[in-house]
Amino acid sequence: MAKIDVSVETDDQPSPPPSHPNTCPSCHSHYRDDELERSLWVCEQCGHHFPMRARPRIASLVDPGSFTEEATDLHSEDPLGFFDLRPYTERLAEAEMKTGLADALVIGRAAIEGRQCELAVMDFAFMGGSMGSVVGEKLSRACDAAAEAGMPLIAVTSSGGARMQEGILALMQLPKTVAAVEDLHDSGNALLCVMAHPTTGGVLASFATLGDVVLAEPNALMSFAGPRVVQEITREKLPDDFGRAEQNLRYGQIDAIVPRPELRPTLSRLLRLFDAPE
Amino acid sequence: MAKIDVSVETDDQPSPPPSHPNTCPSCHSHYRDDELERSLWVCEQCGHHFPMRARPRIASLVDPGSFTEEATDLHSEDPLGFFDLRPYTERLAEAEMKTGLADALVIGRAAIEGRQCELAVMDFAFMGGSMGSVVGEKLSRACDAAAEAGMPLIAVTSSGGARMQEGILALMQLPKTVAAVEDLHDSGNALLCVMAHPTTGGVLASFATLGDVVLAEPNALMSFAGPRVVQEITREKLPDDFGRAEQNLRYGQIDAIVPRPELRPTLSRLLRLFDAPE
Amino acid sequence: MPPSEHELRLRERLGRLRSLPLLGGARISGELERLQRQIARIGEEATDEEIWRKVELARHDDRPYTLDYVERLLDDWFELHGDRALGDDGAMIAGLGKLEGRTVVLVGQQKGRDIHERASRRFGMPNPEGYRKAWHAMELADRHGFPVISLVDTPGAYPGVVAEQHGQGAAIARSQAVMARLTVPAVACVIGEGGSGGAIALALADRVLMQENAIYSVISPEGCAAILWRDAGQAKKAAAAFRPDAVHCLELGVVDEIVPEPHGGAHIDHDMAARLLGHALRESLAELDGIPGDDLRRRRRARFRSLGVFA
Amino acid sequence: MPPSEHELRLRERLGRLRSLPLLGGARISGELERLQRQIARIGEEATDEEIWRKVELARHDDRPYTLDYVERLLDDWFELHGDRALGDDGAMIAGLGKLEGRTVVLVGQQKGRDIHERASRRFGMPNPEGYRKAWHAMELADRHGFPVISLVDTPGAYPGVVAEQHGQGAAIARSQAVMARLTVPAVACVIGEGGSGGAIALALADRVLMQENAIYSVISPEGCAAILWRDAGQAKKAAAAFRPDAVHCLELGVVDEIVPEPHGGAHIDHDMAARLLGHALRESLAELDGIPGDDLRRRRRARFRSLGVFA
Ligand SMILES: [Zn+2]
Ligand SMILES: [Zn+2]
Repeated sequence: MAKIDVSVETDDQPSPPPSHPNTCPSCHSHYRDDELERSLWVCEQCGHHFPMRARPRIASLVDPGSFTEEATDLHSEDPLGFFDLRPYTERLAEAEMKTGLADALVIGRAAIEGRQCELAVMDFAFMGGSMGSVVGEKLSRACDAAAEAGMPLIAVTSSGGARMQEGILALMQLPKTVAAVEDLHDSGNALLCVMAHPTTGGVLASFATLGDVVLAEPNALMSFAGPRVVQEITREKLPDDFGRAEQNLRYGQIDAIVPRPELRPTLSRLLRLFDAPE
Repeated sequence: MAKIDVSVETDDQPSPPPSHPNTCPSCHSHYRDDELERSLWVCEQCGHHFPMRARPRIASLVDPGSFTEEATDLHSEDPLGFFDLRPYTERLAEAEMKTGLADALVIGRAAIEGRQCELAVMDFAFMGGSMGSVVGEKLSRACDAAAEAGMPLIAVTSSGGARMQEGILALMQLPKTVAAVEDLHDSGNALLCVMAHPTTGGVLASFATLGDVVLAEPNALMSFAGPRVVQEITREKLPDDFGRAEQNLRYGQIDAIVPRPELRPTLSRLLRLFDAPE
Repeated sequence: MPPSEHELRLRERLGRLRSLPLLGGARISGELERLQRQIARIGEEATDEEIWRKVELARHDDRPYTLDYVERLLDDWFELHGDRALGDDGAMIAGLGKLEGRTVVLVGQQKGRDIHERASRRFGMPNPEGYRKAWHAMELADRHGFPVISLVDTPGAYPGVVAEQHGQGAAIARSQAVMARLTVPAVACVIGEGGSGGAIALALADRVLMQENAIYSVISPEGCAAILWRDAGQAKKAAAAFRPDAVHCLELGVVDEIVPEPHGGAHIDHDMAARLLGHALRESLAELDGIPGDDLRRRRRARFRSLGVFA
Repeated sequence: MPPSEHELRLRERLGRLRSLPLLGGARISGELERLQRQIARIGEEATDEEIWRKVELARHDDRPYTLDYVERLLDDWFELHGDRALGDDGAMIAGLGKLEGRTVVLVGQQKGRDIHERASRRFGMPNPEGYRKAWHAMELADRHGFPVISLVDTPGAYPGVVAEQHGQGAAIARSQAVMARLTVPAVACVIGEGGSGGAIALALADRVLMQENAIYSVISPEGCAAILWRDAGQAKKAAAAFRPDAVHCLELGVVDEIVPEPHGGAHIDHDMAARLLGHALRESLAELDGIPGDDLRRRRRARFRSLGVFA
């Protein structure tokens, strides 16, 4: 039995990289940037959901001009002085350059079809959406902001898991976010989760699955252990939809699969149901 | 699809009757009454647990002389004027004659190895241990008695389910006993359940499975629907240990299988663990 | 039997009802009056033929099912799926919706309309996953202060090998326990077949309603007949013996109110049936408004703990 | 490196520790002192070799497992089986016992001693059923006011197809949520491998202890090496990079106290290891005595919410 742990896969790529990021890995249709943007990064031929960055995601969900970002000043430290192929600090700087984000989570206040909510949206492009101290802290603050303002928190996840480079402190972001969600629940406010491809490891094993309502995008991978690890340990042939949203729905793990174009109206409906303030 | 409901089997026989009640249906050893009494109605050859009546059961569990019976005066009414092959009132009278009991449940205060508890023991010989208004009321009172005295309630079950002859009021004994158990739990006191063969239908689907600790005797049948009904509806071949204690343990439904001779020391240990008063 | 004799027996029953312990506990005198009016409205006790007619109506292929009412009564319906453990049981519906502007959680068994759906919904007979889905939704309701509405329509819990392995009995017990703990208002209505444990799992509510042509019973007529006479064909005789009709359940205090159906039965006019049901649900919820959660829970438990007849 | 330099670095770290937000929240100054004493006792920071030695000791075949401690520390032990849903996971232990006369609920992963037991206990890697069993036992503890002790010893949650289908991630999350809600004292101790999510599922406690030669990490050294260098053989290098040893965890505020082991490691003397662990558990429980449940819960959440380093 291998001693390989399985909760973390921080590769930057959720799946084998396609020849070009604008080529659909499923049906090989190719799109221009503006076409993808118009279609919310959904392949118009086959429905494949391309990865969606945090800022366009927010823009696609909220009422224009309604988003006020919070905790923009938080940056990761390097508590371990971690060095693998490159120093962690260098990786952080590079990710910030590449994404224009301070870390893998953006939080803030927003309105959707006139209903207010707190919003927390992950960005896989920032170090594989991995959860370190900053993601944990921002998610916690988003819980508190929602609790204090008396409105639901909507979390859109996309993550390879805990951020290895922060070592055991990254693991501590699991109980940290769970504790924050429980504080939110005690305040009587809802957590609404939307899992985008992929939501794995430590994020799946903490706040992402604790939503009052749990949604997923079509074909999103939502497994605690990655397929590669499971394959390696069990030596079994994996089912075709291993860990995918469809399998999770069949096995009762989520409430609904919502295609991206329906996400905004669905969340709007949920905000009405959870009596979010207007 | 047959419209046959499945929660009730009030046959007086838990399994095909053996040639003689003192003959082991498993290994066909035959015992004298006094031999069975000495062995607590367990076959010394093969370990088969014969049915055990309520009074000897109580005597086998409690400290000598410590049992004080409660609610001895409760008798069933006949709210429906129910008549099948014979009037329900006649069946009741016959059962009382046969068993010396007023109904299928005996309750009272007792001590086990010096620790006090409330005790509720069913008797399958009284109309198949079926649960009507009297069983429901006595179980409820036992919950209250335990709550008031601040001690655990030990329930030993053996029942074919709800008592059909009391119609819908028999079904109402399920929520009635569940509500009573929740009152007991709110008082901070424990329910310890021991399921003897058979515990099926409405008793399984109410207080018997709500114990803080759930024990079963070896090979006890514990299924909501009887094997015959399941066979009839699904047309599948049933597994050999369908609904038996062993299957229930494997599937995580109970905490332990306790052979009858170990039951008294086990309950004594649990009373110590749940801080029953001395 | 001439109507006057029926009338007499009915009055006599009502008289008995007043003194029975089963009307003690949480019930208040104002309710007895409503009950009296209801009995008067229904008019007379059902004959054996009429009881059997109700069994047939309760099982009518065109009778509105849970989702038919959801569609007509709730805005912004959002269905919750899955038990967060093992599966998503099509025989059980759970979801959130707005009942006249107020968010409620609705749970209920769901029969299938066509052959395919009937199989996938297992004829409205839930597995343990179904009950787990329902209690998960009810716990959500409790967390957020949403009232719970449950619509009961099942021949019974599914009697399958795997259902037993996964703890069918315990699931039914636990579902009742969750309802016994709720601190939000809960209203149940038997809208078709209220079959045994599979039904009571969703019916430990503050108010239990029953549609005019629904049935509610400890065992199906066929099951009863099979046990008593070893002949499921004697179902009619069995039904006459234990009387699963709404009036009888009302008389026994098992249900609090009978919800009228369109003339001829709910299957004749789904829209009208939904309007009548919606009215009754809203009225019941209004009665429960403003009662503190602890009181609700205490009264709910007391209501069920008072049921039973003994000497 | 000469000891004096170690000493310096250690002092410097301790100094930093005092000002870091990760020591804010529930931690009080008395604890800093204890922490200081502990660091002084351990003496100096581990070298790469020493860290790897701890990884080996934490995984030592003869190291005492959960049931070895149960046997030595608890009277009247009664093991609870099953998750009341689906199965009884041998990789997880749950039960009731008396710790010096006081009833506690103990949960913990369990590795196997021989080949057969190793397979049946899946090398201490629980399935969702295991976590469900644990949280069922912890909810029992909460109902009855029994403190919870959890012993953490797992390479990680089991990475199986069926485990994923049954919601491994959600089970780990839910287990933490149950611990975050407890109103009874909870003390966790990492007694061997504290592997990632599989470990933290049982470690959201009021006090988190760690044995001297245990390891606690976000990922196994092999897993880390496989990702970083595509070579699991680089495990030693990986371990040196993220330092899963107890002193480092203590310095980061991730654990509150290091539990000493017999000289040479816990595997040398199970009885002595159990005595030392028992002492630490009782001391931690004593510190939590008398704190109202709501306060316990609030402080427990605050403790974990304070963990993390950012600017
Ligand atoms: Zn495509
Ligand atoms: Zn024998």
